[in-house]
Amino acid sequence: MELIQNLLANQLFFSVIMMAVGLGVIAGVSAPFAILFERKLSGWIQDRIGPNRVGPWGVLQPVADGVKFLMKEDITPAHVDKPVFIMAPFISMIVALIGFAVIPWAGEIHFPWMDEGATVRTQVANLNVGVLYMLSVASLGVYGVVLGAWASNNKYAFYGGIRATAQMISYEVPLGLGVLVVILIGGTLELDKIVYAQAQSGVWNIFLHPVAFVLVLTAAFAETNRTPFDLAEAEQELVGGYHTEYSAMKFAAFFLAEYSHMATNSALVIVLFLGGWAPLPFLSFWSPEHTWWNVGWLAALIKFGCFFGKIAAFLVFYIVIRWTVPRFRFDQLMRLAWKGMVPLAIGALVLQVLMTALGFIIRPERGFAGNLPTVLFALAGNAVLIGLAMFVTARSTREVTGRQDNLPAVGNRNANAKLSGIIQ
Amino acid sequence: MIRDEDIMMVAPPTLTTSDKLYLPQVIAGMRTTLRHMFSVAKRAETTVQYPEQKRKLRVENYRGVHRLNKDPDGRVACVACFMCSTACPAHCIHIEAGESPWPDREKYPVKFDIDELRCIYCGMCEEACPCDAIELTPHYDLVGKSRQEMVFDKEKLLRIFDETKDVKPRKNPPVTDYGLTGGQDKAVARPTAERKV
Amino acid sequence: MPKITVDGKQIECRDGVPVLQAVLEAGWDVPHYCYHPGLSVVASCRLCLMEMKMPHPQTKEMDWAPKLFPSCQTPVKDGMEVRFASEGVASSQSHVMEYYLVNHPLDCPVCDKAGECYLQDYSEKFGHASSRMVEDKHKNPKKDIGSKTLLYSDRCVVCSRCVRFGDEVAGAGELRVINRGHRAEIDVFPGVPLENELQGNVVDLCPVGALLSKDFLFQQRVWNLRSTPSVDPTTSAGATIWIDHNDDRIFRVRPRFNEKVNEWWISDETRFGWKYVADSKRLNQPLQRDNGAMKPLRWEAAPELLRRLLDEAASADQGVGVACVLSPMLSCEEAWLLSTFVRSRAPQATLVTGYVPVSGPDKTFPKGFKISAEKAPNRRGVESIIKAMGGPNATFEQFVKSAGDGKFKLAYVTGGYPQVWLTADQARAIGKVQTLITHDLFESALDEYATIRLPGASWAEREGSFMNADGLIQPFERALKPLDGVKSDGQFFHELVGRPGLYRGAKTREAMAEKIPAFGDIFVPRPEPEHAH
Amino acid sequence: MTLVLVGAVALFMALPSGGAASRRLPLIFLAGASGALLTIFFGSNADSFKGAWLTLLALIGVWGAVRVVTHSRPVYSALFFILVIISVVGLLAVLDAEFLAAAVLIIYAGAILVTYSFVIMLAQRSEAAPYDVNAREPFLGVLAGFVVIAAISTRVFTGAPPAAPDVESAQLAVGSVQNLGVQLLTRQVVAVEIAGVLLLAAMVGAIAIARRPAPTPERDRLESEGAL
Repeated sequence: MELIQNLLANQLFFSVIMMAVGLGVIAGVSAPFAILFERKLSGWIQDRIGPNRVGPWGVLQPVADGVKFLMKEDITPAHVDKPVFIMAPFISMIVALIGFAVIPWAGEIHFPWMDEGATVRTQVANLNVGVLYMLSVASLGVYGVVLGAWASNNKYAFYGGIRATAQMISYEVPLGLGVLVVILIGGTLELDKIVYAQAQSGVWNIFLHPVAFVLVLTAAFAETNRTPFDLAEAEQELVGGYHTEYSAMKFAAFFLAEYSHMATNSALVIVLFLGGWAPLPFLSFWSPEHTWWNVGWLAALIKFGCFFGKIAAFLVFYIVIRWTVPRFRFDQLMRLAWKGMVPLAIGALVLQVLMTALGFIIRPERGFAGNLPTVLFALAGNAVLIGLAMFVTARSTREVTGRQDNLPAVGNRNANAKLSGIIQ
Repeated sequence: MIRDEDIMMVAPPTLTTSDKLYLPQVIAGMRTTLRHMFSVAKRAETTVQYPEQKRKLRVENYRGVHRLNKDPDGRVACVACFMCSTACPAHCIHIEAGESPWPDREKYPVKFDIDELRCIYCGMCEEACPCDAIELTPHYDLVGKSRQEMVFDKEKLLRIFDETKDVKPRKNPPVTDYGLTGGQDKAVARPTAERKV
Repeated sequence: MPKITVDGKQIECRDGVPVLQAVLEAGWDVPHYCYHPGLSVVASCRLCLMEMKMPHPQTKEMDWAPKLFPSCQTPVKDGMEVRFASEGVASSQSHVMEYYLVNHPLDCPVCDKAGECYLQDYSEKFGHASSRMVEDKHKNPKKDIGSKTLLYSDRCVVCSRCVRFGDEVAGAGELRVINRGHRAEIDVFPGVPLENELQGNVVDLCPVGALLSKDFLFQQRVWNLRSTPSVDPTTSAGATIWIDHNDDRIFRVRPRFNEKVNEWWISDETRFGWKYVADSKRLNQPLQRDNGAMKPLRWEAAPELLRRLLDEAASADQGVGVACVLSPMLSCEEAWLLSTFVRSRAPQATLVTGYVPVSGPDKTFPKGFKISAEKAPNRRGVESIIKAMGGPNATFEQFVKSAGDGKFKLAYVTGGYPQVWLTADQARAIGKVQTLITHDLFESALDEYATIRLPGASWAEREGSFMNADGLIQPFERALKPLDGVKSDGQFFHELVGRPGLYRGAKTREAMAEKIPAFGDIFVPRPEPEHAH
Repeated sequence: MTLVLVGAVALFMALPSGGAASRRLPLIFLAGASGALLTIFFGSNADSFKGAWLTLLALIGVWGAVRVVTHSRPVYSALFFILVIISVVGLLAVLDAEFLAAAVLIIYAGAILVTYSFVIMLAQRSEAAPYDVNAREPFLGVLAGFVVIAAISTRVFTGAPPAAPDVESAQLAVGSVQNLGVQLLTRQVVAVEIAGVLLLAAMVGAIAIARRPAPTPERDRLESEGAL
């Protein structure tokens, strides 16, 4: 008992426990159940029922799926580059999981048996560059896809890899810019400080920078390779994209990586914009004092529940988006990133720089009401930004269709003369 | 071959500002998605709990397992013309023809095998058949324990006719008039036989 | 060479042919049933009618005559002008086609001719889509007119090709047209069935499905067949044929037009002589004698083994004790490859012309068609190769005798005959050879003595060329994949010689022609015009 | 010095050349040499826990670096390059330079090397080309590289220790990010600005080069008529 208490009191061991539990929960339970959830919700959205054969309401479906993945023949095709082929899914998996290391799940905990004023953080590692860590981990995510694609020695897989590379590099730019806005608000790179600031003031960053929120959210979608950004797998034209040649556990690793990635990215967006574990906006939920709510272990559970609830809501959102927005064409994807999101993100960044320069700074200790002028100013700035964007799009006369310039004029029934000119 | 005059260039729709901004349209789309997600009644209406419930099929044109029709005398209606196996894009029909034992026709299938696993259920055989002998039935739940079992022979195909003729009666009378208005007579005149000159 | 104008285009034609033949050769499709270049002209089908320019009776100016003329009966004359592309001709054709279909049973689904039937083709191209016939069809009976042929009178268009063939080419004249008008039909005299040695040709001649071969009846739809050009392997005449096959099975053999040898015909011997190809008794496993018993031998190991045996036998005396029997069933290329191989290891080896089966005298038919008595396709080819190779050679009888005297240490004996070809005595004499390698299609009396027994491939599974009795070298192609376990002879000899890649008849012929120039001159008959039949 | 020499010779032998019969032995030598060097280097000046990490990461890094130049397949070279980057990032993280670590990871591993490996994969699908199988200038390359290493290590081992940090920067050392930012915008501001201007110029130039309109029949016609 003593030993356990001591272990729990030590930050390092607590982190190790967090890590073990977190990994187990996320990789072993959440991701499979997220898959069940996705199948169920997808069914509902398509007026179907979804899995309902294994266990009541189909809850044992993930188990069945898991068993199936384990039992399936694990084919390594003859023509692949073996070491890389085997490594790729696990790189994908590892990269998706290590992102959790810096997520501040539930603030700090003071166990009764600890010294007065001492706490443990519910975070595996408190890096002072937590945000950058998340970004760098996200930037590594592309390796699993690209290496798997290349090693498969399959043209469809390779196309998928090419697309994934271009897409991920492109969407890292607006992601980084959007995150920079948040960094400027709080003046810190530490994720738990960002959460504390939001919880204390009740001003979640989404109220300051809705535009940046949408951008980061979109970029997060793109980073996870989910629809409408799943060009890398695109089953209609690329069979399965980068995982065409994968089967059994190796495929399952890719699959789980995707869902872990979804969870990591939702956690990042929640921490940056939606107050982390804070249950409600507008109210102050944190102060530097040592109260049961701030450091108690029961409160930590509640906070953890809030955080997890937000992640679950995000997963639902992911699924709903999947069945709402069709996949982009590649040129649309690139246009969206470079011509739409990057300028908007720069606009949001400029806005925040202006706010900082003009003294509209969030002061968490003042609460929501005390920061109202800043919020209003920020919202006004965002409105101006959106207005500007609308003005620019409305003004642009060029059709945004991606239609090739060298096709004949539309509505032309006798396009043969011109067409033959092109064919030559 | 596409003819030039059949090609029409279609103008892409003009985008409004909200289209161009994209997000309003996404939100509108999400409304539809969510509406479907929460419409329990519709879900119950469109889904069938398959093994317990069975779908109602349009038996006239559902393309399931094949059958070989029998003529009114209970004989196989097929005359082994090979039209179905010629039309078959999956090359799943194998016929061996022989001289028929009946006086009113020349030829009949000694063997008639369809590989139901290879078949793509396109119905071309049904279209090609000049005497409506091969038809696709509304039977769709065919299973077997081996590949060999799924190669249906003539007996099995005729049995399927017996099983399905109540659900889907043989639709058309035979187009060719074998045995009705007198086609080929089976009786062969021998060179030595007395014949009126 | 006369020049005539057809539909405004000037064509050159051969002297003395009918307009129809000239026009067909120039590539026009003119419908015709009764006309056949190998038979007399009767102009009875009335399908090939044309318009012709002739002097106007009054003005003496050249003008289109109001009547139509049968083009099959009009010989070409320099400067004449005819046309087929006119309304009158087209309307005549379509009406004639309608008449032909008045009594036709339209039982194409069960008719073996469907797919190569000129009633189908012409009614599609020149006829009507529908019939105006409302009365019951007149129905002639189906007749069994001979051991190999069936006559479906109701499908007959009474073109009388078969009758004329019987009279003019076969010289037998069993078939006749009986009755008149719409009751006219083909028949044989009571008690005199159609039995002559060329009777199979009437099935090919028949433009519709009236005359059918019992052998091919219901076997296969013709559109599933693939045709490979080949040469008759049964006699030394070298008739050119088409092998019609599908799924590595021969279904029938048809004549291939050859102006120098068989024209449009083949004998029934050729037509039905392929059956041994599908015989279940054919050998399909190389065997090697091991302590008295025959053990399976892998094809891959055979060349090395043969080379070793040959080297052993030829090491002391340049191979005086080696003999190689080149069967006349081998193609020229195969015989050359095998003799090259043997001579390369044993320069003094004896090359032997294999056994040549002969049955009866040569037969000649009225129009000159010949059935030769020599029942092997390539005796002359093998002989000329042996001559060109020089060195010791022998006839088969000499070989048997010296083998009986114990002169040979090693002999490579090729067979490949469809029938039994060795007597027990001969086999016993050859059996005296210490190392005997046999290469044959069927089991023979030699098997008992063989050290190595290799299964051979039939001619349809090989490619190469045969030199016929008149010295004409005619190439033939491979139609079938060799039987499981069998390697085509050419491929095996190719490997023996140590040439790289796959055996190809034409390639080998080129190499052979460098050594023996006579083989550079092959004969390929000119193809028949596309629309002639 | 000896170790550096041994390393140089070993690397020279390990470089892929036409008749590379045995490359195992030189690699072992190389590993031994660099391992000894690094152990001396890190083992001396840090507490044991950190030192062990540093040594391990440095060993991985050196091994990866050697494989980058000795591997005959370019894709694997790129992968080993990534390994080098990751171990360098690890070194930086252990040395409390988290910002630099994250930045290196984002920029090198996340962007530059992805593009690298992408280009290599796209350019060369088949087996190694002859120019990848043989090192081009093995001797010169190894000489140049190891002269630099020798110079650095000599300086590290024998030169005077760096001057003690002045008071000003010691005060600033509250967090590595802040410290870095202040340093960049005060002492290094000219360098930062120059770098920024250079990058901007490069980007403008790249856009100018890339912006060539797609050829259309219409445009071709106009061009041939000299209208454009």
